[in-house]
Amino acid sequence: MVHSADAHEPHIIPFRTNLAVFIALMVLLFVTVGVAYLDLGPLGLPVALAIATIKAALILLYFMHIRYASRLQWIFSSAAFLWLGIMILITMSDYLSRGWLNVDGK
Amino acid sequence: MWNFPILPESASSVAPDYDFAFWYEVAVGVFFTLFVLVLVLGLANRYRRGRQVDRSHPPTHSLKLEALWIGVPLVIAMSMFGISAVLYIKQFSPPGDAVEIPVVGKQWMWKLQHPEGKKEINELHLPVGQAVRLKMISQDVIHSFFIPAFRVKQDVLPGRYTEMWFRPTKIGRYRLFCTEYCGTDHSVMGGWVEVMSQADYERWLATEQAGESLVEEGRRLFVLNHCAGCHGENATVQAPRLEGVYGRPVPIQVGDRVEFVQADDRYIRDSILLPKSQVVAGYQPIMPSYQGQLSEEDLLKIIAYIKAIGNRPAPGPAAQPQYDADRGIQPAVEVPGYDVDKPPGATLLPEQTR
Amino acid sequence: MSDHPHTHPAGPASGGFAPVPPALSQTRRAPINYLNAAYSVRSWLLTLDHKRIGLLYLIGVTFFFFVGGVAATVLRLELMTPGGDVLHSPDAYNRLFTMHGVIMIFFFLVPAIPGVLGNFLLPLMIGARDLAFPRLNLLSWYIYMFGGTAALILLIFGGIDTGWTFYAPFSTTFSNTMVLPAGIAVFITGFSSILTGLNFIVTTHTMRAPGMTWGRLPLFVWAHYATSLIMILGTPVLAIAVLLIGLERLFGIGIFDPALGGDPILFQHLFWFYSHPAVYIMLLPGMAVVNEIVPCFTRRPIFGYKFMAGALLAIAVLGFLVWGHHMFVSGQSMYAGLIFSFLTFFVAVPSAVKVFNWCATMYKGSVRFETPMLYALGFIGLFTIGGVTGLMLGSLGIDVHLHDTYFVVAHFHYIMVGGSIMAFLGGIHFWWPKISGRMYPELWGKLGALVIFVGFNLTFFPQFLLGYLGMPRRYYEYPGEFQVLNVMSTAGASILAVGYIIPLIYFIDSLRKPANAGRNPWRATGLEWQTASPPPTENFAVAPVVTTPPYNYDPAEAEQTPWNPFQPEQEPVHVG
Amino acid sequence: MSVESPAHAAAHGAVGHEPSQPHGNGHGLVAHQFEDAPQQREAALLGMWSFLATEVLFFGGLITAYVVYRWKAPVQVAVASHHLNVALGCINTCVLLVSSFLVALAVAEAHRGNARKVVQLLIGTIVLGVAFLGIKAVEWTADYHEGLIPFAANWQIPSHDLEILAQRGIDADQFGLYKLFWVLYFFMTGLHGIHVLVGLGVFAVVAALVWQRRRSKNFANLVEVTGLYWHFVDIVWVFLYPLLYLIDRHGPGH
Repeated sequence: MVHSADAHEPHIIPFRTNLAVFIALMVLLFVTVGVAYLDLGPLGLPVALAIATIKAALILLYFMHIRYASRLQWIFSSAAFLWLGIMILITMSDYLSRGWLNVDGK
Repeated sequence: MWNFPILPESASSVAPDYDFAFWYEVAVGVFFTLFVLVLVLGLANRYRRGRQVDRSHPPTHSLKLEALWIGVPLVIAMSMFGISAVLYIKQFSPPGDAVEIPVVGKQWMWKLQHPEGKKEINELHLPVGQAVRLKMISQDVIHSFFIPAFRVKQDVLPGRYTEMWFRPTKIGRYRLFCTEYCGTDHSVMGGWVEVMSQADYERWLATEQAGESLVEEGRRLFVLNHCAGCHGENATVQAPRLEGVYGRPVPIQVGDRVEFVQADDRYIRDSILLPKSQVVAGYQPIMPSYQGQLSEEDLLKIIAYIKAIGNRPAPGPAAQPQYDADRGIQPAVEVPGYDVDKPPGATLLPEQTR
Repeated sequence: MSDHPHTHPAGPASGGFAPVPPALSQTRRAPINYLNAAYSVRSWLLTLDHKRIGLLYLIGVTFFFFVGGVAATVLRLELMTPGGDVLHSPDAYNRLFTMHGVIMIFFFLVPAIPGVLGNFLLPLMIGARDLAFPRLNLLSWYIYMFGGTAALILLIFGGIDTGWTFYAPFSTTFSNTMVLPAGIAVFITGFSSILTGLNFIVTTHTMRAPGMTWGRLPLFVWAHYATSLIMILGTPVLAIAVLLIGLERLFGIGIFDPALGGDPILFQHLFWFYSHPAVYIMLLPGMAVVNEIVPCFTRRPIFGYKFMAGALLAIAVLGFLVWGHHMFVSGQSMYAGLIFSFLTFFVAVPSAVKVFNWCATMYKGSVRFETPMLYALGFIGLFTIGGVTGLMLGSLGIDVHLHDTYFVVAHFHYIMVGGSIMAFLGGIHFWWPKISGRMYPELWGKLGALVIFVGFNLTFFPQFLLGYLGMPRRYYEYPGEFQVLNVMSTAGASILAVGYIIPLIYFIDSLRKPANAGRNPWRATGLEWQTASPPPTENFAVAPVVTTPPYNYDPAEAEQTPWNPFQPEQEPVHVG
Repeated sequence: MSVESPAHAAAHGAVGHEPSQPHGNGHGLVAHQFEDAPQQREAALLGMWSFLATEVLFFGGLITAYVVYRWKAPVQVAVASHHLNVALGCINTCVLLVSSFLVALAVAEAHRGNARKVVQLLIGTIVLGVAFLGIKAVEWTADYHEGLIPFAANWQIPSHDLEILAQRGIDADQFGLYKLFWVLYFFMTGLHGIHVLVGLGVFAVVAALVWQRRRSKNFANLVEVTGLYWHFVDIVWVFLYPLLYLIDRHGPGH
């Protein structure tokens, strides 16, 4: 029987950790709103996405116990985002490379 | 009844290359299938129950064998990929001398028109040996222009030009199909491509009532729809002259920067349907939109006309705005004409709506 | 539990068959099993037992197979003549081929093997009492049947004429058939596939019997694990694509309609992101069945177990990178086409590995040719033809001529009918004694397999030629020069139809006979063959502990032992 | 694979487990198909994670459409998105983050077994969820009055945007690209809103169940699994907010 360490004695996250993560999330929220009002030019989107990814990672690791959970849950959660990346990346490879050839429709 | 064809005719310049690649892949396929067949039947027969044969210590794994039948199929697969990729690039790289024929796909018919002006429905008469480049668009759903004898096919999309080329090499009558499901009469939306000798083709051109050529018809539409009123010679309204414009970069004002966009079919079609987008720098967006008034065929004719006057020398400087690197766009003023072909620092906008 | 390979536990029968623990005192009365545990309709419709849900799926799947089959027969009759002489209207034909496509794919091929054999056997093979979430399992059957009946009613009362691919802008603006209800039915049925996949993944991870390490899992379980990965990661994208088509029709907005600012190619990307992996959802369970049949009927451990398991996962993962090879001539850019074609050739390698490993499994085996083995050999042969023609369609230049012609129709029928359905029938024959406790008639079995094999090839091989000649697919009327090949195809289709009716008849007929097939007629080594057949509701009288590697057969010993699977077991063993 | 019946199993007789009655073993009830509680908990968590994977890809389809559309018409997206109220969006994000925080505390309390605190925290989460939907309703009615709902009858492109776009050399209703932003905006936030609504319903049921099982303390798994779902809904909004609301907010004319 495969038992992950976590399953025996579910890890209880202390209040302090939860609070610290929550505060970090709120700070990052105001950072991302603030950044949006700066003129970063083409960097605007990547920075916004980076901050959003950090916030998502915080929620995943602490609020969703991934940090203390078995490697299996770690793989399950990251696989979904990896597939989303595959879909967006390869679909965009079609749109970005249109018109390179000066042949309509190719 | 029994003289039905097994193999399609090979009647275009790319067909022999296609057939070579096709039969190579069929050969690989047949080889693998026979190999598996022989392997299975041989082993099954040799080791069937009841035969006295050595069955001691059956091997259950062998890295060498696994590497063999991963490596060999991969190498053969890459060769198939290489050959077919080269063929694909050849199938979609039109030569310079190709005659351009606009094709409009509409629910359940093909409308084609020769440069000389002759219009055809579901039929295409072509001189042998002359490369043809089809510029295709659909008025409703996705269709697909397919001529099996030429081994070429390209989906025809609504709202976007797609292109296909071939060079017929054999005189004859070849079938044309629509191969992207498009509704009720998808199966009858086809016809014929008639490849004739050059003489027959000219005789055919002459016999039918000699309609106006594509360019003349385009010019007639250009006048009929009051385009000439603004873009013509004695235009009172301040609009860019269209001589010498086709295929060259056109300066447009985007915010405070001036960018250049290639004046190709897409740009002209967009400018006719949605004139207030990508206006030429130095002009006001006053042109009315022709959305809904011009059919796809008329658009193609007007574009053909603008393309024809595209190689006329640029007109006198009077009507052209002067673009100067440091002083930016100047309104049209008496200044020697600027050189359309080599504008400084041309940054082409990405082809967004392609 | 040390892993000591090739031990031969003492026991009369060969093939690593352990002595049956004298668990149940088998009295004269028929032992309690999952079939005779309860007879009320309520006990069947509200069952949580994975075996009964497997049978419920079998009934639903068989029903939809024959509905789709009737549609196929009428299509082939229509195509016997160049003109429209059977249906007399292109609209009827368009609705019919769409019905054939939708029913066969969403309501037979995707749920068949995982729903019937996967549900029934997965817990048995890993030594569990049931799947991880039995209630979810029953829910997925109800969702499947609800979606199925909804689609059937809708197809009868108007049907849809967009083809199973729902391409925009035809499906969003130009088709005035019931596309929105059909989209909702497909959307709902998608959840049945998702929930089944979810159930299999969690069960495989958490509920394996002690000693059942990943290295000892039967390849059947590996294959269903890989299939479940695709079900989980692919089906939601089809759900959102079909939902957007429905919303477009409802609100008249244009995400995919170019006249309203959308892009039809975007729909094709979202659709094929699911639909290519979906063909592996239909194929991998077929490979699962063949992985079990071949070692049992060659009395030999499978060749290259690690590579076989790895190949299954590789197919599932790489399957997600290649969807663009359906769109080479659709206006997708040339560079994207190059990327997709390049990756498509990598997906072909694991399939080749599997075929060669199956062949190598016969080396030094003791091969016998009962019906399941005939179906497995049929699968290997026809799947190879399907695979190589798939390679041709995956190569850029060749696909330009062959795209959307009957070559494509022949290719995917070789994979689906020659592969998946052959494997499904082989699996039903192989595990019928375990499911029903009875054997099927062997001679009829072999006859049925032969008829199906001949009928299948006569139906679909001419279509390869039609494809190369350039006959497009989904054509109601076609030029006269294609008629002879179409007549051959229709002749083949009638033979195939007869071929499929034969197993239906003798399987139902076999239920009349007494359930005396015995615990393990094929002397197979799977855990499912260690328990009674039909198995008790809680699967194993005693929780099994696994000590030996999978497919622990020995061909030399198999030669000595008598082999008569069809001879009913004598009186049930009396133990005080 | 042969089976050796373990010695102890044979020793205490042959009768296997009674079918389908959950057998308790102290920590809480374990369904018949599981051996013990840790296995059941691991299965529940993996089950929810697999379901969340499907949700990621379900939203992923919409996000792919949004990415493609934003690449095709960046200027229209920027101009249209300036109609969205950043402040309300920010408040909404705070509301969801606080609710996520409460759920995290609820899960911790659930493992400690004090049902009263868990129920209080869950009720707090439900209140915040309703607040979130309330703010969304406020935003949408404002959009309705401005005529920005594409499938409503009173859809019209605000004149303010027409000038900005024309000034930037773009014809606002060029092929309806401007309108597409609002279509995608309402689809994404609508789908997210439905998931919030479903989350509230589930939390209400879970709170009732926790209160019902407060003595047997058999609710830790239940709360943890539903907590995972709620955190996922929060993560979706964490991505939606910058993608939809905060685009080129610095530019002129916003």
